[in-house]
Amino acid sequence: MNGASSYSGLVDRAFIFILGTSILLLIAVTAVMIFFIVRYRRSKNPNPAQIEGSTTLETIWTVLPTILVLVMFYYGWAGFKVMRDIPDGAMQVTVKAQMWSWLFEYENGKQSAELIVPTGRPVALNLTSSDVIHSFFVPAFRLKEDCMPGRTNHAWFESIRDGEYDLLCAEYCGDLHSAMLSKVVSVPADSFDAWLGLDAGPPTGRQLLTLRGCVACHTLDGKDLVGPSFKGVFGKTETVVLPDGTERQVTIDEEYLRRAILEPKAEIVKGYKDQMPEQRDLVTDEEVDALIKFIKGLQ
Amino acid sequence: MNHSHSMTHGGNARPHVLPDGLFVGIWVGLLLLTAATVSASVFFPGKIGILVAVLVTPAKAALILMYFMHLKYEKPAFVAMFLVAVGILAIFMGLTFFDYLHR
Amino acid sequence: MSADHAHALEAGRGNDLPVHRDDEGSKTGMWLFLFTELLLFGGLFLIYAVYRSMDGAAFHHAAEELNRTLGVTNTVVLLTSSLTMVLSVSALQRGNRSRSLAMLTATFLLSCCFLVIKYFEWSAKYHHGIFPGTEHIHALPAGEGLFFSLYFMMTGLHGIHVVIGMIAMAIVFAKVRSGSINQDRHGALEYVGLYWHLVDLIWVFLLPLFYLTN
Amino acid sequence: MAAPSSVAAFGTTGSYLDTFPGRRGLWGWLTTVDHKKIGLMYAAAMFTFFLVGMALGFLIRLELLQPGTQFIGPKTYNSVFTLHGVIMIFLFIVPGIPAILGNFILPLQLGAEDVAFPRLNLLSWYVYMVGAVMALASLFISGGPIDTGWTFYAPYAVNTQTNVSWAVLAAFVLGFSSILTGMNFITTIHRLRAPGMGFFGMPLFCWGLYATSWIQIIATPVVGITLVLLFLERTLGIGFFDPSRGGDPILYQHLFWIYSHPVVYVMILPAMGIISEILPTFARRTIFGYKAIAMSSMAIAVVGYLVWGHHMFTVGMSDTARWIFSILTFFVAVPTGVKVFNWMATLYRGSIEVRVPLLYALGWVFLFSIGGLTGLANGALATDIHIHDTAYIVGHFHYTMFGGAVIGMFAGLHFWFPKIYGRMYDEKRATWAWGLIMVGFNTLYFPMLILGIMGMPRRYQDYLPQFSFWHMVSTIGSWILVAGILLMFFNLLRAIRHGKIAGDNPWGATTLEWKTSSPPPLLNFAQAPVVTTGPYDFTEILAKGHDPEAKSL
Repeated sequence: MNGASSYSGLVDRAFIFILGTSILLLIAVTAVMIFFIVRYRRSKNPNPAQIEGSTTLETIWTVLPTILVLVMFYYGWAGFKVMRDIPDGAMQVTVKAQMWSWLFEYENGKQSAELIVPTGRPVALNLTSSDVIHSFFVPAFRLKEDCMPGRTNHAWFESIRDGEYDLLCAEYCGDLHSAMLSKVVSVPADSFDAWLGLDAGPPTGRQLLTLRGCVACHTLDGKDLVGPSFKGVFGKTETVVLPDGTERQVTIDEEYLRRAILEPKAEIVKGYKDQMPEQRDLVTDEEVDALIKFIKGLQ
Repeated sequence: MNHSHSMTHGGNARPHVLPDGLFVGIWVGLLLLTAATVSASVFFPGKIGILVAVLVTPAKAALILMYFMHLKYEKPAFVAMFLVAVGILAIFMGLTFFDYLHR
Repeated sequence: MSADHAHALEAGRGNDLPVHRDDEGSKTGMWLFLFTELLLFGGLFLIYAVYRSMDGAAFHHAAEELNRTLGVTNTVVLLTSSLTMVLSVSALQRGNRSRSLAMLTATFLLSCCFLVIKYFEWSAKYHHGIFPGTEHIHALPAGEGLFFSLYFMMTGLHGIHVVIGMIAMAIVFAKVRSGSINQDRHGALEYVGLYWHLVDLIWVFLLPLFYLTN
Repeated sequence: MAAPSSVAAFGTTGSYLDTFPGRRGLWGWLTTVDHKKIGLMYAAAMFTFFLVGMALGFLIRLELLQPGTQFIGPKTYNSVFTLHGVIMIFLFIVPGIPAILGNFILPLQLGAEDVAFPRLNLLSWYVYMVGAVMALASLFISGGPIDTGWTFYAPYAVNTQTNVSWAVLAAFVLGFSSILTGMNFITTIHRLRAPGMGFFGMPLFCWGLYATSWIQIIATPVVGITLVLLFLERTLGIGFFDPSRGGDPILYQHLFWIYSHPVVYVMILPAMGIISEILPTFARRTIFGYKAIAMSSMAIAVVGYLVWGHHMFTVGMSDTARWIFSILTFFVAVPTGVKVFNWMATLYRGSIEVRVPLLYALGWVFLFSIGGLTGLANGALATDIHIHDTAYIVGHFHYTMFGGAVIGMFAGLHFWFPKIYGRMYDEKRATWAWGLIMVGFNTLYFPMLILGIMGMPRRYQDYLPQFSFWHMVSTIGSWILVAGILLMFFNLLRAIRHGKIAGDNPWGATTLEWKTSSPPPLLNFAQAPVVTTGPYDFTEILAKGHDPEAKSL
């Protein structure tokens, strides 16, 4: 798989050196082993030599591997050092991971569920998480760094080729870990600037569902994932469970939807786990209205 | 069944009993050192208090280990094993701080 | 070959029947056990060191809540109990059983005293709402909350060890009195002593870390 | 000591497996303090758990046969891989070789009647069983099976509603059992070596156990307290690992790996000891570089304490800590390499008879070499960033833990089986099982290395289409491997009753356990052994022209 970041070549060089050496050593050990088994089989060599050891040999095969692994360390460190030196003036992107979606925030406040970047320009990432540990992993860039709750980790990359690259969560984060996928889309710098500057107005309800990660757990097509599907939910009557365990019937109207978004723990639809993060401080009133409007129309 | 005897070699010699006066002396020493740490932290709170605690506490520990716990009079192997255990604990702390002090 | 013999053979192994007695072996085992205790507390010491290095000021501030007088008193109590413990062992080694029992009783009473003081300390904190899981502690600045959590965890774990030590003392007391622990076979008393000194040793470190931090 | 002569006679002749009058059946086993019986009790419990863990692993592979959900959804899948890990690690591999083979063989190799603290040994078994029952109970008590992965990472393990609390307490209890066994073994080695056997006269399996026991004693308490704190974090909210209370989830990882890295050497060092027994026996020559192998075990144990940070290269540790842990990690490779070279040199100019235990040992060297060499890319920073938390790690981990520890245990089982039961298994069937295991193993785990380099993360219930081919290959490998393992167990179990009588020393081995009868008597030796030669001195065997009845394969 071809590397697509400015430092992927250095990483691949380390891979080739380390894995290449390893394969050679494995072949050598196996070959010697098989040769000895055949050459010194009992029928051919009934009288074994009792050799206790050899200080010279012990020294050689202590010193040589030490040198070899130090070279390996050097290659690994050399590639790593570049990864950690974030260039001055790199474009800053804040990565917000949550169960089980990604949100990317640019310096001008623009938000996106896919990481759109300009080819050939360094991008610095400030990685955070709002719940558990996630890990930002783009195999094509040879880049991985965890998103930790309560702190900001840093990483950077520079895409060297236009294209779409898989972005995966590499740290186990619960039910839909394997669905926590997104893309890095690398586009020419001028089209990126155009995209970034484009003011499309406030996001629509449909866009918000993606940006806020709602669709990680709630589908739009009637299938149930971790949470109930949005399709046809408006107007239904459901049994909900209150925090003290009592149950009651509600009709899903605008007021219920508003409560369910802002304080999901207050009334949980029966049969689902209490897993949804509170959105009270995460969405504005206008956004809630847009969301409700969209869900309402989804029949 | 004679071989069971061979395993008792050297294992059950009469113990080396220290005089009680020594223990009382150690106890007095421990109390004095405690007094030193406490007064340092009361009268010189901050750096000096901490410094005294850092110096005196291991000294107290050493007195307890060597005399109350008899380590001074055990075979060197015991001391070595003890140092290994403490050394590894120190390694755990030291290496962890390569992370926390350089963040 | 009777059933009794087989019983005796199996049951006696490692005790006294055909198998050897090895005091130094037992002592080795005891020390190894002490190392595991040391490392058990070591994990907590490590956490303490990390959080203190991250927010020392909060630790100093929170430590003012603790009662230094009680902490120091308990140190004196424990150090004294260590002395009576070691005197109990040496008395038995010299063959003076009644003195050994008296010293052991003194140790036991001192450890009771330690626990009573500890109880008053903890319950005072508890009444002020300072206890893991309370609203009050969650409202404190993060560093102070961690300090109190560490305080309860470390003194709590230490307290559990004190209780275990007291149970062990009670058992060896009965055995010394019955004579199954005696001048020639004093190992068990000695090992309880070692354990008790370790409990004391750990407290020696807890004192400056919690009570003398401000 | 004046024991009645009939008792003494019973203890030194006959077989430890004979029932004592008055102590029959299950009760006789459950109250025994005989290290050999305790070893077999561990074997019964642990191999049961191993088969359960294997079934769970088999399920994981079936689910991953193709992209999309086959038959278990994400929630179930997460519990299945967690249980697979918890059972295999905490109930099987960590305590496995010391508890089963160590218990059985160590006192015999030292020429002792038993371990230093026989009753403590039985207590360890009960503590282990309590831990195991707690672990199993956690599946059914409120909350349901844990879904955190065997690492219990905070804050996920703090937040999840599944029953983590019971599981971590179970792991704590199991750790306590390991500690007791470790204490017992160290004391045994220090105090109960036969007259004439110095530290450097011990067989190398004893050295492996010695190094292992030290790790168990020093490292286990750290994870013990960490897991207790995780429990209290869930119940009381003490905040140590909770970022909203100022805690640091990375500190949990430090504490966890301070134990869990050294503990991989708990799994691997005794296996290395087993290989060091088997190679000289079948090459019929003394081991090459005895001291180098013994000392490298200790070196691995020590350096193993210094390298835990390489599990954390992507968590946001300081860059300084990252490169320091990287360079320290590479130093573990050196003593490991020294061992492999010495083993190769032991085959040089030997008189090699290829029989089942040797086949396992050679297969072990091959698999473990892959495991060790694939570890190099994890130690190097640039490469580890890419393969961290991917299927590559899973592959590497299984090559070392399964290929290393478990195949080593299988080697030891086939080596000492005739000593344990006095009977020999069917060697032809054993060879077939070995072949299936080797082929299945590599078909199962090698594709994982490739997948990881391609960018396939671990613990994924579903995956992108570009990964399908290698996943399918891997799943097919799991079928072959399971067939091989089942055949192996069938063969061994059958041989307990139906195997040919093996003789006291069927392989022509030199260490003390082969100088007593098979199976050994209750007190191990009719005559107290006195050691006058090194552990691998074949003079006597060669002089006798020892030629066991079974022919070379």
